[in-house]
Formats: sequence, C-alpha cells, structure tokens
Amino acid sequence: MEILDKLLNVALLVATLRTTAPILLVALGGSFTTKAGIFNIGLEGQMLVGAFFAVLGSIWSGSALIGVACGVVAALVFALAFAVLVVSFRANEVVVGLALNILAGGMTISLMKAIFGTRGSIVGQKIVGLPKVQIPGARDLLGSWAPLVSGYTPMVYVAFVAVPFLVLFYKRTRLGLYIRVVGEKPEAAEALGISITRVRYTASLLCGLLAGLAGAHLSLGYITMFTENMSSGRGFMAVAILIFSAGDPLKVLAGCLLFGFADAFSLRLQTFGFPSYLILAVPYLVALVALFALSYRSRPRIIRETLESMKKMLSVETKPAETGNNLPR
Amino acid sequence: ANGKVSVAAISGYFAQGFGVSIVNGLNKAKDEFGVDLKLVDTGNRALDYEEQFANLAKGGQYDLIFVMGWELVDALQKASAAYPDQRFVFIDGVLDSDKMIYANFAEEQGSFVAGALAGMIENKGSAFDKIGDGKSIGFVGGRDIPVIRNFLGGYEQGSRYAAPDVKVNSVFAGTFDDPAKGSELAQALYGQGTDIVYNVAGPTGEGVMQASAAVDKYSIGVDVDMCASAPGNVLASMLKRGDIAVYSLIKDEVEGRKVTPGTRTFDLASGGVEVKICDDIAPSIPADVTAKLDEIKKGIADGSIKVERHK
Amino acid sequence: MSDTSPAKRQETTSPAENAVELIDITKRFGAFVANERVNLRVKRGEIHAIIGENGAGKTTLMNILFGLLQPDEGRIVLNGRETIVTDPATAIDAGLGMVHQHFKLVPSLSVADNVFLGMEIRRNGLIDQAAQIEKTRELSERFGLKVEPQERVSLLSVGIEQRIEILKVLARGARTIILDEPTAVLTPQESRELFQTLRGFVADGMTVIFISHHLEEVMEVSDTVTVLRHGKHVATRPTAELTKDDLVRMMVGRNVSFDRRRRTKTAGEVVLDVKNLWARDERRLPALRDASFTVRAGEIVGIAGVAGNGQTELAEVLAGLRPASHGSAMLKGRDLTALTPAAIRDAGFAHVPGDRMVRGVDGSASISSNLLMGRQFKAPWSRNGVLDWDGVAKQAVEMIKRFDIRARGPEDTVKRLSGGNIQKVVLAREFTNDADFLLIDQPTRGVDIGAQESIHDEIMRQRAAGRAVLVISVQLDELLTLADRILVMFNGRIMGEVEGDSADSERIGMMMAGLNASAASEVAA
Amino acid sequence: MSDGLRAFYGQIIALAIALALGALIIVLIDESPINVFMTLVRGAFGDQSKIAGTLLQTTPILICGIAACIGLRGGMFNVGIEGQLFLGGFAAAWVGFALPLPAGLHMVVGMAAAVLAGAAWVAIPAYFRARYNTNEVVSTILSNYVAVLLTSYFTIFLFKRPGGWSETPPILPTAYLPELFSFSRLNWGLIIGLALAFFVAWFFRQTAKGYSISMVGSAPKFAEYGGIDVKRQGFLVLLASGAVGGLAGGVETLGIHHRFMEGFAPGFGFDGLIAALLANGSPIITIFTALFFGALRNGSLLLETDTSASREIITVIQALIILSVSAQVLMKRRGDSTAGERRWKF
Ligand SMILES: Nc1ncnc2c1ncn2[C@@H]1O[C@H](COP(=O)(O)OP(=O)(O)OP(=O)(O)O)[C@@H](O)[C@H]1O
Ligand SMILES: Nc1ncnc2c1ncn2[C@@H]1O[C@H](COP(=O)(O)OP(=O)(O)OP(=O)(O)O)[C@@H](O)[C@H]1O
Ligand SMILES: [Mg+2]
Ligand SMILES: [Mg+2]
Repeated sequence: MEILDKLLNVALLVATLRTTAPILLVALGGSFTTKAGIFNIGLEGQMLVGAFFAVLGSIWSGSALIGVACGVVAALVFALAFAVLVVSFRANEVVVGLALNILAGGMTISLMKAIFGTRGSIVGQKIVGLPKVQIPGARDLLGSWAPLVSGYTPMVYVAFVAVPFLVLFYKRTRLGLYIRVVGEKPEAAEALGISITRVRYTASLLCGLLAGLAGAHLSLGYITMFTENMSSGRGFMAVAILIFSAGDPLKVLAGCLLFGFADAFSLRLQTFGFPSYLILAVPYLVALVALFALSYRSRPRIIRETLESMKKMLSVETKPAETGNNLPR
Repeated sequence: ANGKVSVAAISGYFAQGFGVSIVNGLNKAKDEFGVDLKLVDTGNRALDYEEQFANLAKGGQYDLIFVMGWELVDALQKASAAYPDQRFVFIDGVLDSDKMIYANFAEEQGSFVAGALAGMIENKGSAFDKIGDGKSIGFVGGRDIPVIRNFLGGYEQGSRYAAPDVKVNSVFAGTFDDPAKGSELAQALYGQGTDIVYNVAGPTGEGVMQASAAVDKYSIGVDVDMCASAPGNVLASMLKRGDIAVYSLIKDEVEGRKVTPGTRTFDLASGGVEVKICDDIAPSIPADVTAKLDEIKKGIADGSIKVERHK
Repeated sequence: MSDTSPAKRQETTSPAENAVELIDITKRFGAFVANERVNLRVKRGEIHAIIGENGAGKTTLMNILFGLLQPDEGRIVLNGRETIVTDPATAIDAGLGMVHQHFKLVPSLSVADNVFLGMEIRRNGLIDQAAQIEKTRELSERFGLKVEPQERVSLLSVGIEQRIEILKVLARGARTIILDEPTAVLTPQESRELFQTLRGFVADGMTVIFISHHLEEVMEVSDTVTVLRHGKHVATRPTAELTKDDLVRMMVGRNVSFDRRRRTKTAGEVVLDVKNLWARDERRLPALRDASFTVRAGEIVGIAGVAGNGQTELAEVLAGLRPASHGSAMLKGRDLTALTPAAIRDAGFAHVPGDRMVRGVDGSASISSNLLMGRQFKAPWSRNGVLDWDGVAKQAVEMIKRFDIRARGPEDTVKRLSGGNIQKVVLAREFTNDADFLLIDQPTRGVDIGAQESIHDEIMRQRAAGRAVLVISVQLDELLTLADRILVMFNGRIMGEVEGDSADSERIGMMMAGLNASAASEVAA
Repeated sequence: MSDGLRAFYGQIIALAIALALGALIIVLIDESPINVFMTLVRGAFGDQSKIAGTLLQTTPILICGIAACIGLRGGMFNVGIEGQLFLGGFAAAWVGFALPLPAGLHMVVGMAAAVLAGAAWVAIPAYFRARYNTNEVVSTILSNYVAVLLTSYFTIFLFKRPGGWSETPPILPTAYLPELFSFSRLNWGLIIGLALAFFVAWFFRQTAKGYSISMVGSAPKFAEYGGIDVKRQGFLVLLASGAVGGLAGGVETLGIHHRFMEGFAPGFGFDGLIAALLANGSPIITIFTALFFGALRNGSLLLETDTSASREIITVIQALIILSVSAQVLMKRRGDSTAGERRWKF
C-alpha cells in the first residue's frame, strides 16, 4: 500500500504530462504529414535541429522566444528539404526521412564544434530558457493538485491546447480538409483542382513547425541545454504513435499519454530495485501490448461474433413480413 | 615525429563527462607545448574499431596514442601486437599486456567521499537547508554498465561508512544522451524524499543538475566541475582528472622523460580524483562534516579504509 | 474523311455556337499513340455521345479536354476562346465539369463536403457546414438528384455516388458536362433517371458529352455521335441519321449481332448446389440471406439485381473470399464454405471477379504474370516449384491472340491497358482453367461492343463444353442474351427465378425493385 | 532516351550534386575537396586490405538489406531488422560460448540459432500483422528498443564475462565463421550474403512460391482471389525477413567479434533498409547499394585519420549523397498526374 502511495500520486501525473508534452508536440506535427499521406520518419531529425538552433538562438539573442523561433525556422528548413525531395522529386520517403535524421545528427555536432569548439553539450548561463507559467489562482483552487495545471513551461500548454485546435482544423478549415483529402483520395483532390503538391508542401511545413517547437521545448523548456542526439528516439516513438492513430489528433493524444505514463511510471518503478534494462523496456512493451490488444479487440472472437450476428439477424428478420424464408437455426 | 611531439587520442566518448576532461587536457597540452594533436572519434560500431586503429598506428607518426573506452580493448590489443613500436596509453583501466601505458583512475575512491558527504549532509535532516525528514540519498547512472557500477559501489560504501542509516536509491537512465530523462529520473527520486542525488550520466546527468535547481534540492556532479550548472543546488563535484592525466603524460614526453610502459594511478592520494565542494556551498558545510571528510580521505590514502572496486 | 464537311460548315458559324472544340489533338504514351489528330466539335445545348472500342482513346481525349493530361499537339477552344487547359481548375473556370469513369469521391466525407470540396463555403474562416448542407439540398432539389447531404459517402451505393459527382459538377456552375461511361454501373431504372436529368440540363441550355458502350442509350438520348477508332476520329454525325448497325460498323469495322443466344435444354447433372446460404457484409449486417439455387452442367444461370443487393457477397462466399455465416454451397459434393480459395479452385472453380482492378489483376505486373495467377504451382507452368517463364510467355502470346487483347505483348503492364482489355486478361485466365464451374461477375462491365460479343461467344463456348456457368450482371440485357435461367436478387434475397426464353424485363425489373415473384407477375400482367 | 538510361543519368547527376555540396562543406572546413575525395577512395579501395575492409563493412549492410528486400517484396515493411540483428547476434554468441560442439557443427548450430532468434523475435509482430492486420512498422520499431535493452540485460546481468567489459565470454574457436584471407577479418559472411542475394533474387523471379509472395506484396486482394493464403504468406515473409536479420547478427558475432557486446552494431538495420529501398527491393541491386555504403564507411574511417575532416562532417556528406541519390527527378515524366503514385498506407 505504501508502495502504491509512493507510486501513484499527483507527482506521477505531473511527470506524465511533462514526459508526454515533447512527444505530443512532435507527433501532432507528424499528424499533418500522416493525414496528407506522407510517411515522415524524419521527425527525429527535425526535432533535433529544432532543439539545437533554439539553444543557439537563445544564446545569441538572449531571448528564449527568439530561440524558439530559430529552432522552428531550422526545423522548417529540414521540412522543406523533405518536401522537395519527397513531393517534387518523388524520392522514397523512408530513405529521405532516415537520411535527414543522419544529417541532423552530423550537422548539429559539426556546428557545435565549429561554434563552441567542443563536442558534447552546450550548457550554461548564457542559454535563456523558457520561464515556467504559473497559473494565477491555481493553488487556491486546486490545493495540492495545482501542479497538475500550473508551473509548466509554455510549450507543454501549447502541446495540449493544440489537440482541440487540430481537431477543429481537420474538421472545419479548408486546409485541414484538403490535407485529409489529399491523404485519403489524392485523385479526388486533383480532379477538383486542389494542388496535391501544394497541400503536401504545406503539410510538411506545418509538421516542421510543430517538430521545431517540440525540439525547442526539449532544449529550452524541459531542460535548458543541448546535447548530441538529445531527441533520443522521441521522434521514432511519435512515428509509431502516428501510424497506429492514423494521425487523428485525439488518438495521437491518447497514444502519447499512454507512452508518457508508462515512461513516468517505469522510472519510478526503478527506485524499487528492478533491473534497469528491463524497466526501461516497459514503455515500449506497454505500447506494443496496447497495439496488439487494440487490433485484437477490433476483431471480435468467433463465438461473440456469431452470437451477435445471430441476434442482428433475428432483429432484422422479425420486422418485415417477407416471403416465407426460415431463419437459420 | 621530427622533433615535435605528436599525439593522438581515440575514443567514442569525447562528448561525455570524462571524455570532455580528457579533451580539455589534450588541448591544454597542445596549446602549451605546441604538440600535434589528432582526435579520432570511433563512433559506436564495433566493426570500425580495428580499421581505425590500423589507420592511426600504421604511419607511426604518433608518439603516443591515448585510448579511452573499454569496448576498444580488443582492437587495442590487436593493434598493440601488430605495431609493437607504437606506444598506446590506455585510460581508465589496466590490461594484461605489459607493453602499454595505463592511466588508471580510482573513481570508486572519489565516489566514496561523495557518498560520505551526501550521507552526512542527509543525516543533518531539516537542520540543514533543503534537506527533508527522509533518510535517503540518490544516484542516477547513465547506462547500467560496470564502470558506472563502480561509481555507485564507491558511493554506497562511502554513505554506509559515514551515515549507516541513510539509504541509497539508485536508478539508471539507460542512455548518456537524454538530459530530459535525467531530469525526470531525478525528479522522481526527489519526489520520493531523496534530498541529494549524485549523477554519473554524462549529458543525461546535466538534466539531474537542472532538476535539483527546479525542485530546490541538492545534486552532486561528476567528472568535471559542475557547480555552475545549478548554483546553490550543487553540493560538490567528484572530479575525475583525465585532463591532469593526459597533460602530465604529454608534459613528461615533451620534456624528454619518455613515457614508458607501466601503470600510473590517479587516485585520491595523487589528486587524480577529488571531491570539490562548490564554493557557494562550502561555507555552510558544518565543521564536523569537513573534519570527517578529511579523516576519510586520509584513511583511503593510507589504506586504512578499503574501497572495493566493482567486478 | 467523313468529318470534314460538318467541320467546315461549323467554322463559318459564330464561334460561340460550339461549347467545345478540340482541334488536331495528338497524345502519345511513349511510342504508343492514344489520340492521333483527333477533332471534336460539340455544339452548345446538345447531348454529344462519344463511342469507340476499348482503348480507342475516349477517356484520354476527355482527360486532355479537362486538363488532366497535356496533349502533345493540338489546340483546345472553349466557348470560342482558345484555351490552354493546364489543369482541371482552368477547365472548371471555363465552365467544364467532368464525371469520371471511376468516381473521385472522398469516402470519409459527407455528401455536402464532397459536393463543395474545392469551393467550400466559409464563415469566419471556418467551413460553414450548415450552409453547405443547405446548398446541397437546394441543388439536389433543383436538378432532381436526390441525395441526403449529411450522409457519409462510404455508406452509399454507386448510383447515389454518381448523383453526387453530378452535383459536384453542377455546384461549380458547369455549363458543359462530361460523363465517362456514366451508366456502366447503373441499373436500367437508374440509367433512365440519369438520362432524364441530362435532358433537363440540355433544356436549360447546358451541354452534355458522354462516353458509352451501350448503343441503345446512345441512340436514345444523344443528338450527335462521334466515333473514335484506334485513337483516330472516324466520324461525327447527328444521331438521327444513323442506325445502331451503322455505329457498330464505324466502331469495329464489321457487323455484330445482338440477338438472344440459342438456348439448349440439355442441362446435365447439378454441379453447384447452394442451400440456405447466409453471409454478412463489412458492417457485419446480413448481406446475403438464405440463398438457395442450383447450377447444372451445360447451363448458364444469370443473377440479376441492382448493384449492392448481395451479389458481390454471394460471389465472394462461393469463391471462399468471405465466410458464410450459415448454409452450404456444394460443388460436386464438396462444400465450398469450408474450403480455402485455393482448395475451391482445385475443386474446379473459376471466377471472374466483379471488381477487376482490385481482385482480378495486379495492375503493376505484366500480362504474363497476371495470366499465371492460380496455376503457378501446377505443371506445365512450374516444375518442382520452379517457374517456366518462357512457357508462360508463350502461352500468354496465345491468349492475347485468342482473346484479342490489345496489347504490345505479354510483357506489357496490365494497368496500361484499357478497361475492356484488362477484363479480357481476366477472362483469358479463368476460361482456360478447365474448371467445371465458372462464376462470372459482370462479364462485360466497361467492355466495348465488339469485345462484348467475343466475350459472350466465349461464355457460350464454355457452356457448350459442358461447364456450369453462373453469370452475375447488373445489365439485364446481357442476362437476357445469355442466361438459361435468371435469378433476381434484392436486399440479399433471391426474389424469384425466370426462364431465359420467357423472361421479360418488366417483370424482372419489378423483382429487382423488391417485389417478390408472384407479386411482380401480377403487376407486370 | 530509354527509361533505364534516363535513370542512370539521373543518378549520375544526383551524385554530382551531392559531391558538389560535399565539396562546398569541405572547403568550409579548410580542406581540399580533391584531397578529401582521393582519401575517401584510397580508404575504400586503396589496397587489398582496404578493399577487404570495404567488403567487411558491406557484409552486414548487404545481409540486412536482403532482409529488408524480402519484406518489401512481400509487402511487409520490416523496420525491426536492427532488433533481429541484436537477438541473432546474441543467440549465436550464446551457442558459441555456452554449448561446446565439434568444429564445423558448432558454427552451423550458432548460425542456425541466429536465424531462429531473428525469426522468433519478429514472430509476434508477424503473427499480429497476419492475423489482425496490426501495422508491422509500429510493432517492429517498438520491438527494436526492447531487443537492444533485452540483449544488454542478458549480456550484463546474466552472461557477463568476468572481469570484462559489457560483453559475453568469448566464443569457442570451433564456432568461428572461417576467414577468407589472412590479411583481413573478412569472412564467409560475405559469401553468405552474396549467395543469399542471388538466391533471393532467383527465388522471387523463378519460383512459384516467390511469385506468390510477390503477388501478395503488390496486389494482396488479387493474390487472395488467386488462391494464395495471404495471411500465411505475410507471416512467413516477415519471419524470413527476421531470420535473415538474425543471420546478419550471427555473421557479425561468429565472424568478427567472436563474442556479443552490448550495443555493438547500432544502425546496420537502418543502413540495410536504406540500401534496399534505394535498390527498390531488388536483392541484386542491393549488393551494389550496400557496397556503395560499405565503401563510404570504410573510406570515411581513413578520412578521419588522414585529413582534418571529422566524423560528423563525413556523416553529413554521406547523408547528402543518400538524399540526392534518392531523388528520382529525372526518372519520371513530368506534367502528368501525380495522384496515382504509390503512397504508404496507414
Ligand atoms: N487549390 C488549392 N490547392 C492546394 N491548396 C490550396 C488550394 N486552395 C487553397 N489551398 C490551401 O488552403 C489554405 C487556405 O486557403 P485560402 O484560400 O482559404 O487562404 P486564405 O484566403 O488566406 O484564407 P482565408 O480566406 O480563410 O483568410 C491555404 O493554405 C492554401 O494553401
Ligand atoms: N498513362 C498511360 N500510359 C500508357 N498508355 C496509356 C495511358 N493511359 C492510356 N493509355 C493507353 O491509351 C489507349 C487509350 O486509352 P483510353 O483509356 O483513352 O481508352 P478508352 O477509349 O477510354 O477505352 P475504354 O472504353 O476501355 O475505357 C489505351 O490503349 C491505353 O492502354
Ligand atoms: Mg475509358
Ligand atoms: Mg472504359
């Protein structure tokens, strides 16, 4: 019981939201490309350059916001390269995505060496991080639950608020609609004079925007530093979530929360002495089990299926007085 | 090597804590003595190592080749056999061959002191700034590999020696490159009543330092001086002076004292490892703690306190 | 050339009299010429039919007109103004609208969203769905095209999908509407309704261009006919001056007969015996309900019905591609519902699927490779699991000849063939399987008249060889031509059976609309 | 211009663009592009040991590439080759150090263990893909992480060589994959890889089974209709792909490292995937793309020691080369519809 108390508490939920935010941001970015019918395995790289240039911008300008903007611009450049190669030059999107990831890794290290003369990490006072947002009155209203809504860096809010916006975007805006149509039935879009190329470019760039924000959040919000390869697989995780959510914002949120929770939870499990390697695999295993369970559930078992169909048949058949056909027994 | 000393260093870890300190030492020697310096990053694919050693050693232009990282041992041994005239300096360990130079570090000793420091501060309870009622201190490792276990072992022994009833909570991030995860791990520890966290996790550990600032608890840095990472929250740094090691070796070479095969030990006694209490914290450390630490250092140096290495 | 005189005459008239003029259009695909100096003039306010064999270049020509393809040579004049149609948007701006042979609707969107896709009504930057629904309803009422604006397209039948396609075009203010084989998927009733709608358009001063393989339709509704053959323009004439035989001759260069085939009453033993067969569709609702019938050796049984009334499910259950929820289908003593598709084939079953592009072929593979499917493990096509590609190719050449497949050779990629020729590839494979039972779903959907005849000949030959044949078709004429007995399906049920000789389309039409056999007879009588 | 010729010129131009960009970067770091490129070539093909080194680098990329090809041909996107390689490598090493057997047999059993481990590791994703249509890209990406962590756990906690680093005890010499030459570690793995490439190409082109699998890959509904058990073939294809991925691991541990080291071969799975995709799923062309990557890698090792270009710069240039080679701008006709292009389905 004491163990449970120590594991399941507000801090765990807060940690869940914190861990979820960067993956959610980058996955929501990937939602644009996924919906537009592009498989973007290059999220990892976009996030990484976003993180790097955010730190660079922050140091140069002394402003976290300008830093974020620099990160976004860098990610956009990568997104543009992705779009040019995949959409215009019809390169294989997996090859391009993976190669851009490699490029991002090599480029950030090279630039780090060239600019800072060291490899490894950029840490220190010169980096201006994003401030934490304290929501006024949260403590009075929620008491010990206040940390759940207050005290995060801005991008955490951006990530979660983006979800309803994206739902609305896909449902109610022209561009959102076009993105969906281009992904689902490009020949329909083409026949109506909607430019597939233009829509895919736009989707790629929107993806770069959010991936850049995700990167900037990682290096200026979550923590305040840059280190080689600091995206650490979050982009790949996002790709996995995107594929099984088909880019649907609410499902993306659910997937990211599940992973974030599993991650936060498993980190706490480690303090109880389980071997780290096995505990570190927990989030991936949880995601796998969820994936398998979901697909298993979508196929009802033979028996239940048969029972249900029988019921349906009975209910349909009892109504119209059709020519005398007997029900199967 | 036409009169001028020329050295190379090969490793996959130049970017991480200890590696950074090695690079610092090499650069210092380069600046001061004008030696030629070549850094070769091995990356992390085991298949590449042998070829890289061969490329480096076959020209014979390097007086010394510094090698850091246990995964290179196999390739190193082959290269040492293939190029018997080439002098290799293996950093951070001792191998069977008597043809090499070894720079051996006693990180368990430094960690012992760090553990003792953390344990004693923790024992001060709420009398001490930022310490809660619980009796636990923490450790965040990068990957769960033997060398990190050696740090952890020293830390646990030190804590047990100086503060037997303080518990050590240890966790591993599984990676050296994910500061966000380091921060998350540290926050999990702090959330469970742990007040002081020692990190041995390279860049991941930076996240630990930042987390200590975020929740206003204490952290202990490693390898290099990390006091600036979170001023007021970093108690101390356990320095593993790779820079001193390589610098002194090159200095000997430059000044005509040819470095010959054998083992050089960098331990607490020789200053190769040390615990540096941060300047902003030092004044508030109680005298009894300081005294005990001095006693421990002396004990380790004269052998009256034995610190076990991880096997 | 026969078209020079009308063309000359038209040049002297006011240019705006022609809604569309295509002048000397040439389009090449690699070395292949799909359109060669084709001329087409469509007068404002007429219904203009374009006919021609499969692969004659009809769709290509329309795609060029609509900006989906760029011509290699030639000019396009729209409403008297020379226009370079770089993309569909240009065509739409010029008042053109196209309903494609394969519908281009987005299944996950509502009817209204589909209609207004590309020209959304917006308020405050957001799509105003209420207004779109309202406008769609208005359009639907004004032009008599009944649709439910809020429904998702994925749940609708093809007939309704076509209405949506037409509404799309109308919503864009098209004055000239192009329809590529609009009736290929419609029931006779639906086709009739469509033509009524089209006449209404023309009465409003609009112009209609449509492509069709149904010459009756062409004769019935068009004002002018243009015939293409092998990518070339053959003739453009007022329909009134022509007979159906003229059209056929211009299209294929010979006479073709359309009579009912002779029927033989010498059916042999029962080959397929279906009893109380039930099956469910994708939504798990019963789609096939209690079907029972037999097919005998040397007989052709037809299944009539409006598309989507359980025929597809029946075919799939028999082929082992869909589980039966109840009942049996015995093929010479073996129950097909318990067998895998491979075992069913081995039991003597050949199948021409209704959806040929998805089920019938691998479009990206060669003709040889497509003809190999299903027999790759058998001699002489393979020995000890190793394929004899030379033999396969040789056989493919034979089949190309025998089934008159218009292709460059056995290595030609199937998706480059026209619809009719793709169908012939499927037939070639299935008819040479020596199966006792043939299931043919939509034998001539989208197939030109000349090819229809040869396909029908082939089916009759199979019957003569003692095969049991089950033909499913939405084209009643076809069944009347071929079948010894016709079963009519409605809402998953077999509503009744009529003898092929005595069948009359009125009564069958009633059953297709859901009246049972006796009721239909009464109404018809 | 024929399509083939056009494609060829396209690739040449693409390569030229990449090299030009690379040259620009090299100039920026104060090196001579000529020197750098010459060193690259010398490092890849300079003498027999360099050529052997290139082939040594090529081998795992080739085998992983073939694993990817098998999947691609059967319509399965195996992104988990990385994990299969790790499991295969570990299994082979385990047989090598824990299971004394006579020479020859030992090696064969070790390789068989690698193959089985690779197949077993992909079996669950494959089963769910076949039975419930669970997306294999997701499940194989996720299982990579688990594979790496699991083999690390085995290595460090269960089988660590006493006193050694994060590695298992060395395998017995009876399990070594024989080397081809005295001057290099190049071993039978290369022959296995080449033979496999030809076999797989022949299999898909010439056998009834291979034909069936290709059809499942390119037109699954048609294949189903034609009597092919699509689910079963899909399952087997992923299993075969995983088995070859495992084999790659076995070749690395039995042929080169002679033990399993945690985290020893990161990225080979992805390199193989890129090689296979650039080769459009053809095992024969994969031989060349893998060789290309192998040469780049081996050449770049020399570049690092002999010029001032560092590892990261080389990585950047390699990425640029892959990117430009991937662009098919000159291979397709322009101006016509883009809608019909094959897209990834989710
Ligand atoms: N034909 C088209 N093809 C591709 N994308 C299009 C097309 N038309 C519009 N879009 C995209 O849809 C988005 C919205 O287009 P819209 O014309 O509404 O822009 P806007 O006029 O700036 O918006 P608003 O009118 O709401 O202020 C744009 O991003 C545009 O790129
Ligand atoms: N993209 C293409 N590439 C190569 N050949 C093509 C292409 N599109 C059409 N063709 C060829 O051009 C010819 C004309 O095709 P088209 O689709 O216009 O015929 P059609 O008259 O519409 O035939 P059907 O009545 O069967 O629909 C056919 O032989 C076809 O194979
Ligand atoms: Mg057509
Ligand atoms: Mg057609």
